[in-house]
Amino acid sequence: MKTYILTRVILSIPMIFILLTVVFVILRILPGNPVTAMLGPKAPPEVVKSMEAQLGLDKPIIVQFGDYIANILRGNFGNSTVTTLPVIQELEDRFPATLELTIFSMVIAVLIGIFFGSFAASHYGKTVDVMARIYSIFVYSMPVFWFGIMLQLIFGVWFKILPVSGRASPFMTPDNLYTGLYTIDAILNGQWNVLYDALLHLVLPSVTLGVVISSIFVRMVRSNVLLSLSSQYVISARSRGVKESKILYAHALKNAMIPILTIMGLQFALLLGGAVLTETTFSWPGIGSYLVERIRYRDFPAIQGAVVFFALFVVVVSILIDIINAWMDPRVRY
Amino acid sequence: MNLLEVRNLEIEYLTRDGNLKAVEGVSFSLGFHETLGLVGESGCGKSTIGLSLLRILPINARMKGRILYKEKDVVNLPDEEMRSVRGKEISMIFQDPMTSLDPIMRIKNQFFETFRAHFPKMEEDEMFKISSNVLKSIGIDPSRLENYPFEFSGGMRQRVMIALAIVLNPSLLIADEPTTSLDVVVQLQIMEVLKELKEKKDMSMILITHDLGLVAEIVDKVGIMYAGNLVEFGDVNSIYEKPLHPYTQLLLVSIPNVKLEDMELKYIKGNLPSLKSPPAGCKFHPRCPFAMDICTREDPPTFELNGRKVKCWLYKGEKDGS
Amino acid sequence: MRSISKVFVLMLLLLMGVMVFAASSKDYVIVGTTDKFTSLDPAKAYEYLSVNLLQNIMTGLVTYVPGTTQIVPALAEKWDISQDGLTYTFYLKKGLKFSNGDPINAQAFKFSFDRVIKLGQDPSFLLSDVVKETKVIDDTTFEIDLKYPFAPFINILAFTVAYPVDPKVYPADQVYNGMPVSSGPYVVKRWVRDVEMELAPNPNYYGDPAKTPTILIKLYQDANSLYLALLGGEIDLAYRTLLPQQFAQLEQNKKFVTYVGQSPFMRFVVFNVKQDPFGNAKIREALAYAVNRDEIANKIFAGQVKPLYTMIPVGIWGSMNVMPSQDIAKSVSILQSLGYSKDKPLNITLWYTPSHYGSTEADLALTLKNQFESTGLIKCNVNYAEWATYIDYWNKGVMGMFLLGWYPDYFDPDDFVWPFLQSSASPLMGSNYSNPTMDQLLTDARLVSDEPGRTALYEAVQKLMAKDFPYIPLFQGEQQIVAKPEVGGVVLDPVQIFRYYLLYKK
Amino acid sequence: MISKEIRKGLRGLFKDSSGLMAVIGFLILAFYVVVAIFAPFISPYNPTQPSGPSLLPPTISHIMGTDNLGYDIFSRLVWGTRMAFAIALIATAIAAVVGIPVGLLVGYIGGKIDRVVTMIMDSIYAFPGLILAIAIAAMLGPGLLNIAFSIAVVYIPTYYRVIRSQVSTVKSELYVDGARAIGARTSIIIGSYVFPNVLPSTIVIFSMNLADSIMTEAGLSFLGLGIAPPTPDWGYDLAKGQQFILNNDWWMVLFPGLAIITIVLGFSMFAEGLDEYFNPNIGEKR
Repeated sequence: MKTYILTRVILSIPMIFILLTVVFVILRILPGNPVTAMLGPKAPPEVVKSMEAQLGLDKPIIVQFGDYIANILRGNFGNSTVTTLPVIQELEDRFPATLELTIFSMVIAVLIGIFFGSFAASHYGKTVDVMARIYSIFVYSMPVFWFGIMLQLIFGVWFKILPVSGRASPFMTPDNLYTGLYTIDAILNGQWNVLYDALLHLVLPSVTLGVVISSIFVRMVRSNVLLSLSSQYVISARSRGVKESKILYAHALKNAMIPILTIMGLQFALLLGGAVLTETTFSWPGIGSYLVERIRYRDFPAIQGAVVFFALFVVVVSILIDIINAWMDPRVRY
Repeated sequence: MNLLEVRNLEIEYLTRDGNLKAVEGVSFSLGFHETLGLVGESGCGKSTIGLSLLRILPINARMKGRILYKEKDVVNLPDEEMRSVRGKEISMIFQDPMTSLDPIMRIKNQFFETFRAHFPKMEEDEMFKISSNVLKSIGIDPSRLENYPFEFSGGMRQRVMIALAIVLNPSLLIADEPTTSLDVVVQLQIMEVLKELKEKKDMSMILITHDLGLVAEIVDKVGIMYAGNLVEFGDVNSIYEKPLHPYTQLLLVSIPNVKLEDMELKYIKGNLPSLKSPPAGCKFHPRCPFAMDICTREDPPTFELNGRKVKCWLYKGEKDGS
Repeated sequence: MRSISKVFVLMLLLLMGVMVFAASSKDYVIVGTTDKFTSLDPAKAYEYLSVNLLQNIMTGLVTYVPGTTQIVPALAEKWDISQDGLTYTFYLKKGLKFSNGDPINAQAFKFSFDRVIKLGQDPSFLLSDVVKETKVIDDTTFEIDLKYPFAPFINILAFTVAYPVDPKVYPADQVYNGMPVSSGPYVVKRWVRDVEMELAPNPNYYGDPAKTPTILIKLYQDANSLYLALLGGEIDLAYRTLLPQQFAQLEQNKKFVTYVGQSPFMRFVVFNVKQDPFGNAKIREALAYAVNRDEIANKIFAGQVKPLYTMIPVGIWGSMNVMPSQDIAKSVSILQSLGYSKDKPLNITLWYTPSHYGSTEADLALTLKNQFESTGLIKCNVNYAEWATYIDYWNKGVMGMFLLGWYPDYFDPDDFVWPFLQSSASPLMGSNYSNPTMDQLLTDARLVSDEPGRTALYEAVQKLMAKDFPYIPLFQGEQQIVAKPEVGGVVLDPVQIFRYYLLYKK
Repeated sequence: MISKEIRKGLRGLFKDSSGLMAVIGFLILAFYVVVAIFAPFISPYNPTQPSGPSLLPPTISHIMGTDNLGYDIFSRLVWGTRMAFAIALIATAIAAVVGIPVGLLVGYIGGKIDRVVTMIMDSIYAFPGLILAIAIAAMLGPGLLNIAFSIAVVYIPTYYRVIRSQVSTVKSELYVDGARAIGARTSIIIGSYVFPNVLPSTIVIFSMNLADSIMTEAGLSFLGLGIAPPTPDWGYDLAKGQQFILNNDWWMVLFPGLAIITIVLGFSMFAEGLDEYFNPNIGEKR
């Protein structure tokens, strides 16, 4: 298992390198001048020059690329041109928000996907199944921000039962931040009202993102469970009188989970894309809204940092998922 | 009372391109402690019959007719009651041992879930004891209960499958081409195991196969299937000695140690007819060396001769005891 | 399955549970805003909220009397200005301390001024343009020498860029991003970036202590979130910026008190006179005649901005209306005289930036477009660029006609005309306008120190501008605050300092 | 003979849900195509100029109401159909035009180049598409082609992957067959073998990508990276509608949202239906 993890990590290095290159090409080769953006129109030319030198923008593009890769390897994403803070620190500050949102959304999407998808598969051709298919195709067609806005309108404006923006009410942030995840920190601090408040704030954003992503999960779980329901070991288990529910969950779903997890890993990129829109819709202070906000300032180090960060996030999650997969599958585990 | 009585069984598959008749008007019976061989080419409906006895056909299958197991009508039994029949009363082993075991579940748990399905209150110790004994009896070290299927060879897996099928002492074991996917040496070993079972256990068996020679030694009765029809049914010796249906005769030609003086054809021409648009009349007539005019027009009924059944116009008017 | 649905129902019930938090108390005031602040280093802070926060946690040599434009001593006790207007000498109050106990002395001022100039950040030019040298005479005496006499200099000293920082904490050669060290009424107690900031009184502050022990500033990402937070009782006061329609609705809402005040913030169209066809003053004039400011003010801003007919906003001395009101006929006749017709219309592009000036910006551009096109002789396209690109574009002269806003750095007419009309400054504004007569008038106005004399000069400046039309002023903003009725101490200030330390709950 | 085949095909289409889905999807798309073509005749007002009072709820004269500047929402949606199609088609076409030849070429050449290009494509494929599009769009600035290009980059790998794998398969088959010995040029053979083989899946991908790119465009518009107003654009209208959501001006959010949903629904139903029709579904085997 250890060698497996090691190999998997090593195998992802070229991919990370390519992703970094793609980001570099997009941000540096395309037009736009970050220095005037940083210093404003009133900056004297000599300050502009020195800033260009400081950012290394006066060097040949190859050298810039080398510096860029070297800096990222060192964990140095440069300093934000808007706040002058190290980008890595800003990303660290905002990452927990994104992580919390993606975790909750993923949980919702996975729950909907597994229950609805396997239920549909086990009732192939019945009403539930048709409903699941309509659900998944309809939800897929829904722009995530539109769905978010609608939920805001219904639960925040009409019924006024759920908060529509931010992560916490005033004075409702956890006293001590350990993980940055408000829910976890609230539990660690034993602040139950803070936990409740954090959960309330999570409901709409994570339902929005979770439901939209669940479309693919429902479809995926359904077809994979159908596939494993038609496999020989299911027929064999059935021939021994094993209960249908047991067959569905212990055999079909468990076996289907391996391909499902793999595809979920691929869909994680989609989840992050949706997270950008969701964070913007719900004023969620995560990396997605950070990216959108900094694009307005053309804060190059920040944009680059956020995009690189997303790329790394995707790679890390895909490695994790492969490891979980390997762990679930005895054929790889041994 | 017979253990199993199948009457006018009809099975259809619904597909996008039309319906497909897999089994047509099949009737036969099986006594206690009796072994039946169901023989035919692949796609003739013999496996479908096997699945239908447990009512585990694919969901696009439609079943008509009666299957009486110990006087209970399998076709109309409530789902839960049917489930309690599976594995405990009737159980089945399948063609491909490689895929018939859940690849990510320990063997032990596949045994345990079988127990739990029927005896929810059984203690794990007891389950473990019984499974160990059964495995041992079939030539597998009980310590391997902890293993995953991929850690077994094909023949071993088929043994495990057999052990799983008989662990609850069913009265009827259906073996659906249990040796097809195994190599010859292992095939014989598995047949030995089945033979032993037949001798030691108070169990009836249905062996589904395309290889008449393989089962000849252990079966008591033989049913020959062709294109969804049971074309001949009788006890094994009389069929071997004097096959009635032309198809049976052709099948027997290919078995080296069976002598057949009158036959000249050494192989069966043509293919199984399409089940979606079968030929009119007798399904076998396009390939039949003795096809008559009537065969192309009318499907023959089943004629009874000396306690044997045959579905062929050649035997119209022949009387019992001739 | 059944147990799962039970859990689900339970969860739903839980969610339906009433969510009333943050019970009202007199100990704190929660302020909500959609503004962002990026840096609390006086050498870097330049956008509104950064500056405004600094104005509550720090102070300078001089300050304004709340609610007026009158300059009074703050950290300085008094000051002298030399006859030639080149040397300013400040005598500091005795025993001044930063919130961390370090002394506020002349050395700290020298360090801070030199640092601002050295760092060269956004606001640096305010000092670097005029300050020649700073000197420590003794611990409490601080001298500033100017490059040239500059009448509004004292106003610059009231701005955040001239606030002292603790030399022991703030690095001399880079921007400081840690917790600020205060010299003003409040200290920053807690700071969750991009989420909220908690202020507590500064025990070492020289002046009257803050009225409320805790101010919480909550940052919202858009007007809707702010509006909902206000309606939901999450915040006590909303300052900058609700949508015009939302503010209009709140004015009707009896649960809230709205405050409206003048603001020197102004919006205008810039012409790049180096780009065709805008080099032609006649074309600029024709466009100026097509603008209907009342329609803009009423339709887009629900009457919450005031039409502006000059570059010096109302409320700043010297302001006089010089621009024409809408006169389509006049506009048409100018265009016709230039040879434009229905078949051969004037083709122009109007640029705007979508987020820097709030979400109404596209509407503003579209309304102007429609007004121009109502002449029938103009075909106007609309294009946009994000703020950073926008700056780049105007520096490079990409845009010929674009929307811009101006928020003064110091409250003197000079700051509303010099940067726009003086020939060396106007390229930075993207206009490139140059007129020797104008340059002379502007320079004279800086040198003259009596107000009547300067007023006359600025009137001449405005009249000349209304001949050349390098800009079309559109409107000036208004300061808006919505608060719960129990919040007191809301002071709307002509110089736009919002003072948290005066707020209290009744 | 042919008509009989067609009739059989049609009967097949309606026999089960996947065929029906494709047909419904097709009808939705046909509807929008008609709307796009006849936009000048359908839309009652000029979509780029105010045509009534501000923030008018749906009435008979403005059946979907007006926005805050008095633009008729219905007219904007009708004309916006053109923009939706234009961007989606251009983006998807660019992606196909780049992805397909590269896939063909790389699959044909094979070897190291194949491995490198495939890894690059896989990496882009793994990248969060919207974030990639945001970054590119932000750098390029507004404009129809810029937006289309940003979206196209995201979808190049989808074409590449399908084509390349197909070419490799065909190529290995060709070697086995020794078809080259006959004298036919490999490239021609590949062309004539590959295209019929990948055509069904390419159509499905194309349709899927059209749906996706409409969503992505709406997302970019929502984030303020779309096309400059007053060009009618659904994403822009929707983003604008969100500003007024608290005034209960629901029509500004509902109708543009429904427009996007239905057209995406059309494309994805069409795609999914076709997909299942071409690759009959596994459920029947059970």
